[in-house]
Amino acid sequence: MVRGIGFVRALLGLLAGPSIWAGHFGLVYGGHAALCGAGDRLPLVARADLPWLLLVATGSAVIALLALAVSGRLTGWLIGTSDLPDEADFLVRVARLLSALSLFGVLASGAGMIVLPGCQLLR
Amino acid sequence: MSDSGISATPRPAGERAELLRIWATPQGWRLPSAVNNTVIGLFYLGAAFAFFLLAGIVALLMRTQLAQGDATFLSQDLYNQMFTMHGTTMMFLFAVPAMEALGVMLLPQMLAARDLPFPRLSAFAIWAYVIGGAVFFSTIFYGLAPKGGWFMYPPLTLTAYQPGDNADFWLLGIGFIEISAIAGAVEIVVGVLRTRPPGMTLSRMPIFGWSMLIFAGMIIFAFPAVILATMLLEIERAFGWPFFTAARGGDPLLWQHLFWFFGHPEVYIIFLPAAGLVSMMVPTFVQTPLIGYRLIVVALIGTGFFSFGLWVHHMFTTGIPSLSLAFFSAASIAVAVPSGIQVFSWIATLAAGRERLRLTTPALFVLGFLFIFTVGGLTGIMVALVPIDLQVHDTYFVVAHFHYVLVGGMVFPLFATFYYWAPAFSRRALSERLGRWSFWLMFVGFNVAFFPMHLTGLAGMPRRVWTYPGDIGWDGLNLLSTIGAYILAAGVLVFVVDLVRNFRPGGGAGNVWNAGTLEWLPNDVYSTRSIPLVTGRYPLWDQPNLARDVEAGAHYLPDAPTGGRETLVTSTVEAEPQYVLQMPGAGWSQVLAATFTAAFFLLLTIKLVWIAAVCGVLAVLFCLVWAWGLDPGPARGKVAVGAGLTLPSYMTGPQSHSWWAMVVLMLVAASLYIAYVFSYLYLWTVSPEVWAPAGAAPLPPLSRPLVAAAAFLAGLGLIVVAGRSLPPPGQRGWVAPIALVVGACLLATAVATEILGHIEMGLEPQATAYAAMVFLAGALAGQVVAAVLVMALFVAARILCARTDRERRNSFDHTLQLARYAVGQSLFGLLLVHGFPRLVA
Amino acid sequence: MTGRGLVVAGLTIVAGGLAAAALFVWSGIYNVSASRQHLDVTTWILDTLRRHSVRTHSLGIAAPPLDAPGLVRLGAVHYDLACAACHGAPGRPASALADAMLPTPPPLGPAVREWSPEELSWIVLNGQKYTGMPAWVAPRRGDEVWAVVAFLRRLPQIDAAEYRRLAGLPTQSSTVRAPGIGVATDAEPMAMCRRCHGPSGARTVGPLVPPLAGQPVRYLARALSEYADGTRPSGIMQFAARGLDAAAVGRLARAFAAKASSTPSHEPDPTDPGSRIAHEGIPERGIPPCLTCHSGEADPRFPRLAGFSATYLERQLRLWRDDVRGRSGYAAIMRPIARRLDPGEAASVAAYLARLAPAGAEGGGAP
Amino acid sequence: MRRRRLAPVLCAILAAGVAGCEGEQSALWLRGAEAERIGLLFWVTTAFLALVLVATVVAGWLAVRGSPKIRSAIADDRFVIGAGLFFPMISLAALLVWSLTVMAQRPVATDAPFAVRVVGEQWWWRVIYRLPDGTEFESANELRIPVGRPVTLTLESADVIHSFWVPNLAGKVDMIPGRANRLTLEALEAGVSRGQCAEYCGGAHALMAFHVAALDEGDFARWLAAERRPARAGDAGGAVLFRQFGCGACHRVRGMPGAAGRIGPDLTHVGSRRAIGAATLPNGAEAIARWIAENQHIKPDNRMPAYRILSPAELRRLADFLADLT
Repeated sequence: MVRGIGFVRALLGLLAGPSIWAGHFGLVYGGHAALCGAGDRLPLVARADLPWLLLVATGSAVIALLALAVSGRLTGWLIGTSDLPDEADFLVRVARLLSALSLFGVLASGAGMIVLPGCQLLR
Repeated sequence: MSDSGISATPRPAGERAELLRIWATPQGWRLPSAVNNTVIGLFYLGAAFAFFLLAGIVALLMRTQLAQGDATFLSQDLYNQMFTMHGTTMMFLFAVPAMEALGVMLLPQMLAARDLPFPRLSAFAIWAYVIGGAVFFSTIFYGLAPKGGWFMYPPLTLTAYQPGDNADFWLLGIGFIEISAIAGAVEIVVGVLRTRPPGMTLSRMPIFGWSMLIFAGMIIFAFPAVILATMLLEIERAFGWPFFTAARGGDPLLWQHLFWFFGHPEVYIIFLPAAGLVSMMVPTFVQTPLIGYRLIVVALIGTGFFSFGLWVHHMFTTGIPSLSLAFFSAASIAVAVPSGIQVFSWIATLAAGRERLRLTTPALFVLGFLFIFTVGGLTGIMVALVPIDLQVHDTYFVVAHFHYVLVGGMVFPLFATFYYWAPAFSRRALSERLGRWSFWLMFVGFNVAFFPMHLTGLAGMPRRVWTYPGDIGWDGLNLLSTIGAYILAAGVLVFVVDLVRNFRPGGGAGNVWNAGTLEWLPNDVYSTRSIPLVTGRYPLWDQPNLARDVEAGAHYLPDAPTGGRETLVTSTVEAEPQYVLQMPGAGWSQVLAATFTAAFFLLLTIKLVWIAAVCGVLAVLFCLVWAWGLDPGPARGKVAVGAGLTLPSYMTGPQSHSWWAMVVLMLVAASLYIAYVFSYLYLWTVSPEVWAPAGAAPLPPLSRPLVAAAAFLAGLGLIVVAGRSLPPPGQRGWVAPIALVVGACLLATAVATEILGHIEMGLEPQATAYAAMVFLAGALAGQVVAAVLVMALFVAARILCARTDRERRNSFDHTLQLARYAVGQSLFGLLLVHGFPRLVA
Repeated sequence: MTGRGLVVAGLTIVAGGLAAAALFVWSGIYNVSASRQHLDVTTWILDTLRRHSVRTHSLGIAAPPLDAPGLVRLGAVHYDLACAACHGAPGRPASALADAMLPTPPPLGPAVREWSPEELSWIVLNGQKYTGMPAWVAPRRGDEVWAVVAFLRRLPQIDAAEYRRLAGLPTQSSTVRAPGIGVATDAEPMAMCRRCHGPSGARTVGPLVPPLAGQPVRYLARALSEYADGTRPSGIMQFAARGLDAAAVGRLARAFAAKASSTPSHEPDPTDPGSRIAHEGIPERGIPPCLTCHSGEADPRFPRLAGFSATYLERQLRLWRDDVRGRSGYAAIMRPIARRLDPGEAASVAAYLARLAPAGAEGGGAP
Repeated sequence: MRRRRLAPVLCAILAAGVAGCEGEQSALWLRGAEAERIGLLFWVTTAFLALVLVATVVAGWLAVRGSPKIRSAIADDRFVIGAGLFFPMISLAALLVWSLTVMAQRPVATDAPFAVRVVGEQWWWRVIYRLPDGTEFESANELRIPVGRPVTLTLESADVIHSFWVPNLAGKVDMIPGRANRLTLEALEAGVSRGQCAEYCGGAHALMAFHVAALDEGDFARWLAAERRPARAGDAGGAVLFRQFGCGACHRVRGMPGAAGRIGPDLTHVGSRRAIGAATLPNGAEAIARWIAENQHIKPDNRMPAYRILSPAELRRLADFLADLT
């Protein structure tokens, strides 16, 4: 019998990058919408916290994705190993490329924060 | 895995005859009871193509009306119905089903599996779709067709502005595609992950497998949003719960969020399988492996993810804060990158070819696709930029854009697919001569029809207008578009002629393109003679003797060791053989279940509530009849599958294929619930003033939800106890069925406790969006608990009939799975409904 | 016999039967004269068929309360004008012609008890094939037949004097001639109108019949001619107005309009939703105030609504909504507006307008 | 404004003379500040993407018909990564950032002469001007603004979702029940632009248009002074007909007793507008008469009943009266 890669682990490892993108996206959009829509009524946060929230979310997502994209060891650890080295190698490379692609996605989302102010419709 | 087991020893005589008998397709009037994937796949594809032709005729009529300004060929009302029908039919009755159909037809062949893992489920989905779709489309003939546009924005689609049943028919039409899409997702996830041939690791899987896997994953997360949206709209139409009515705390934009959270991924749901097919065809055209296989996998997964970050892209003009728009603009830009990767991978593969590209008909369609889709992708970048979209949104520019993307991205690859794969399913290939005519007419016609629309839109013409002033300067462009539309239609007509003249289903014409993947192995009703051991991405190129060995029965499962229909289940990543899956054959229960499901929705639409209820009960009944015959148990023990390998013929727990199907269904349910939670929080940000405790009846005292939670946990506990006390194999028991049913009833009591608590406090669902949301939480919990209750009664009956026991226990395990999910979701619901208002108070 | 043989034999029998039937029809042996009774068996078949047909077709009908004010009297007048000629009435024999019909129209005494009100309504609305019993003149006015049904249910209990009172006939007169068949035949049209709308045009037989006093002449003339040519469907009024020439229409309209009473009071009542609709409309839903066009200085072709009974107004709003009054240029105006009112609003505005009765007038008087 | 002269030239090239860029409803006739900002982004993006398209087609051609050397250069993962991954990432990021800066150029409505609310209704536009002194008056299906001064509109809906779009001047903004959206218009030159509802709103959506007239300061002041005055007392016979047929139940004519309806368009100065029926017919007594009698034919399903009952003489007189309300 071949010592195989577990499916759940493979899936999570493979999708780590896009999942971070998705988490970041959900957080910045959801946080922005919630703070702009109901900033003064939310517990714990206020509308003034918006820039910090966006900055921290984007910063940590960028760091995590950079690590995943650059470090084959990290991604390989996430996915697990197999007696079929080609298979593990394939999955790791796909996962790293996906992290790189996600990094682009996160940076593109971040671009808006530099140029545009918080909650206005500028028209 | 070694090759040691594979040797071409002669197989006993009579094996093939046995396979033919077991897998025989019912003939004559029994044909609808068939479940073979190639047969029902053909029905499915045929029905989808018929809807394509019908919706195309509708489009021609509309183009005729628009050929000149101030025309009166069609009336305003009919035109409004027609564009709604055209969009709805093309998206829901053609594009998604056509892709599902290709999955049903091609996927098992590419994986050399004998059939899909749940043959009757596909058959059920198809019949429900065919019946429901036909009735839905026929409404255009009685002027009852929906007229709210294919995305049906409320408040226009609320009863105040659209009384009558028209809008309900739309909700009906989409109900069927929801059913068949989710059924398809189950089939495809389990099929791709568990029924690949031994040795076909993930990295050796055909790209179409990847694209269908992602397609299915996207369905799991996208469709629930539209299921919830349609539920909300129908509830508001029927009972007046104000989800979308601003005056009572609802918001019309909630619909847009939910609809487009489905609707944008939907475009990629249509495109990804088509792209996968192109990735399969291009290597064959130039007889060389795909360049950038890995990159394409990355592109497909990336597209799948990014496409969920685009939905507000359809809402740039609704007055959302600019920074939010920027996030979505960014994601819309990001999704272009994976498409770029794919386009250039195909170009690179063309360049790498051992042979120069020969311009056969499928190759022409693929090249046409490349051009049209590239144009559509580039205009997609334009509409992704917020300022440009502010001008072109909802104009003919956008009409041009999405036709370039959808016709380019889906219809042209589909026609390439028809020409390329016809020889695998027809005794005769389609005609190259007619094919060229068809291509050139379609390609020229398409561009003549749709390119001018970019300019029409920039000249200011909004979409969905049944007429326009003759003196405003749009005549020439519109006339050109109309001419193009007729040329395009002529191309499709030529294809239909070709189909009638040359398509003869049954058997195949052989590997005419010298392709490298498994669907070109010699095959018959049982699929391939034996299931091959695969060592590369292009087995027919990599293993020159493969076809001969497979046909000689040298590989796995050359016979039918359990005496019935079966296929091989392998591990998810490395495709290690695990067990033999016994599957049901032809039957009527799924056809009847589908018929009554269709009848249920239809009769409900025309408000014949009681007859509808009877049909609904019958539908459930036939589903149970069908499920009664499943879960065969370990009676057959381990069986030899050839090549020296012995495998179990039954599996329970997380390794079994049905466990995976339940997980997929639970993911769907969870996505639906997440969409609900989003809606709850969203409506709160829009109108906090109607939320408890200030703006509504007070919440019930905390003791209420605590009692409900205790009842949920007690019910679940009883079901767990039932699992511990299942009778030994072959025996009956009383403890387990009683515990099971009482447990399920406790769950139902818990739901009732929660709902009654709010009623006692005087909360009325019609009063505010808050109240409607609170009751909806109860309704959603009730829905899952009702399913648990039905399953519990069913399993209890099985235990009493000695059909479920300690070892033959899949049906019990799935009930427990669902009960766990139901309790988890309900407890979260209690937390949200009782906790959130207290938190923000 | 083989299956094939059975099929052949069956087909032969069917073909033979068809040929015989064709021969029978072509030969003309059957006597269609009304001078001879049907064979007993034919009578039995026709009777059974009729009973069952009526029972089945009236299944979906639900009767409104038949003791509504004025219903019996309205039914009685119409019966006297339209039905008595064939069916007779207490103290009033049927026309001699009716006796010569086949089947002879049954005298409607105790016989009506065989039928439920729903069945009666179906018969009155739809008539009976092969009997000479006509359908209701305005097939979409199923709402009107209940007056006749209410009267028919009362019929077995009344004597000639009561009949004359209900039907609005002079009590003294002793000699009565059977009326003609098919047209209303009071020698003086004005007398006929008064039987329902009251001597002064204000005291009508019931809330279903509008008081005419105070309506503009042009409105009354328009309404009469619309009834006469069927533009405004009504089994009762079409029957009464058919055959009136322009001169008669003008005379009648002037006669009733002249009896104008004092102007109604139009003070809005802010607590009443009906008042709001009548005076201000519901602008956000496109419903204009009724009184702009239906009171005071508005065009004389529009009716003045103050003083019409709530029942009548609600009924008319429903007819507009259901597109029964759909054919005239006036319908183009009123129908869309009526459709924007929901039934509750229609009821409240009708009730309010009914309360605006001109001082001294008694709209919708005696039962 | 040099850019604006450039645009028609590009337009002519692109459209090969088929589509007139100078249409009064064209998004390429840049007569407003926002339209101009978008126009520049549009043209540069279009030109760039056209080049990308040509390059892709050429690459495809070379892949099939090129020399072996070229083909082997293309048939490489590095080509795919360069052309399919890096090039789009860089160029698209640049476009994205530029488009965001275009969004960020916030127009400022300084010393606005008035505020305007536009309310979308099935299937026409209610326009409500509010002057600094607090007076409000209403018009319909026509908006007049002064050239060179930003005017902020508040956009609302009375029933379903509509979308306010004047392509010459700016991008569109939806009108959504329960919300008030904003749009700042600044006309750069005098002239009339046409706008149209851009979100499908049921039945007569296709016939829900309007005009925006940009006037020079002087003209605008004169118009404003005239518009805020009540209607002139016109032909008495026509006014009687107006009252008799209940027109005032739905329509307001300021200064006329019994004409205070709020359901349909305000008709106080209807005679001075360019069009009637939400820009469906060019204005004039003839058109008004046709509209009164045949509006359901001209614009099916619209909320006004057709008054076929008027005699030709009555129709003529009523139409003349309305056309005279300038």
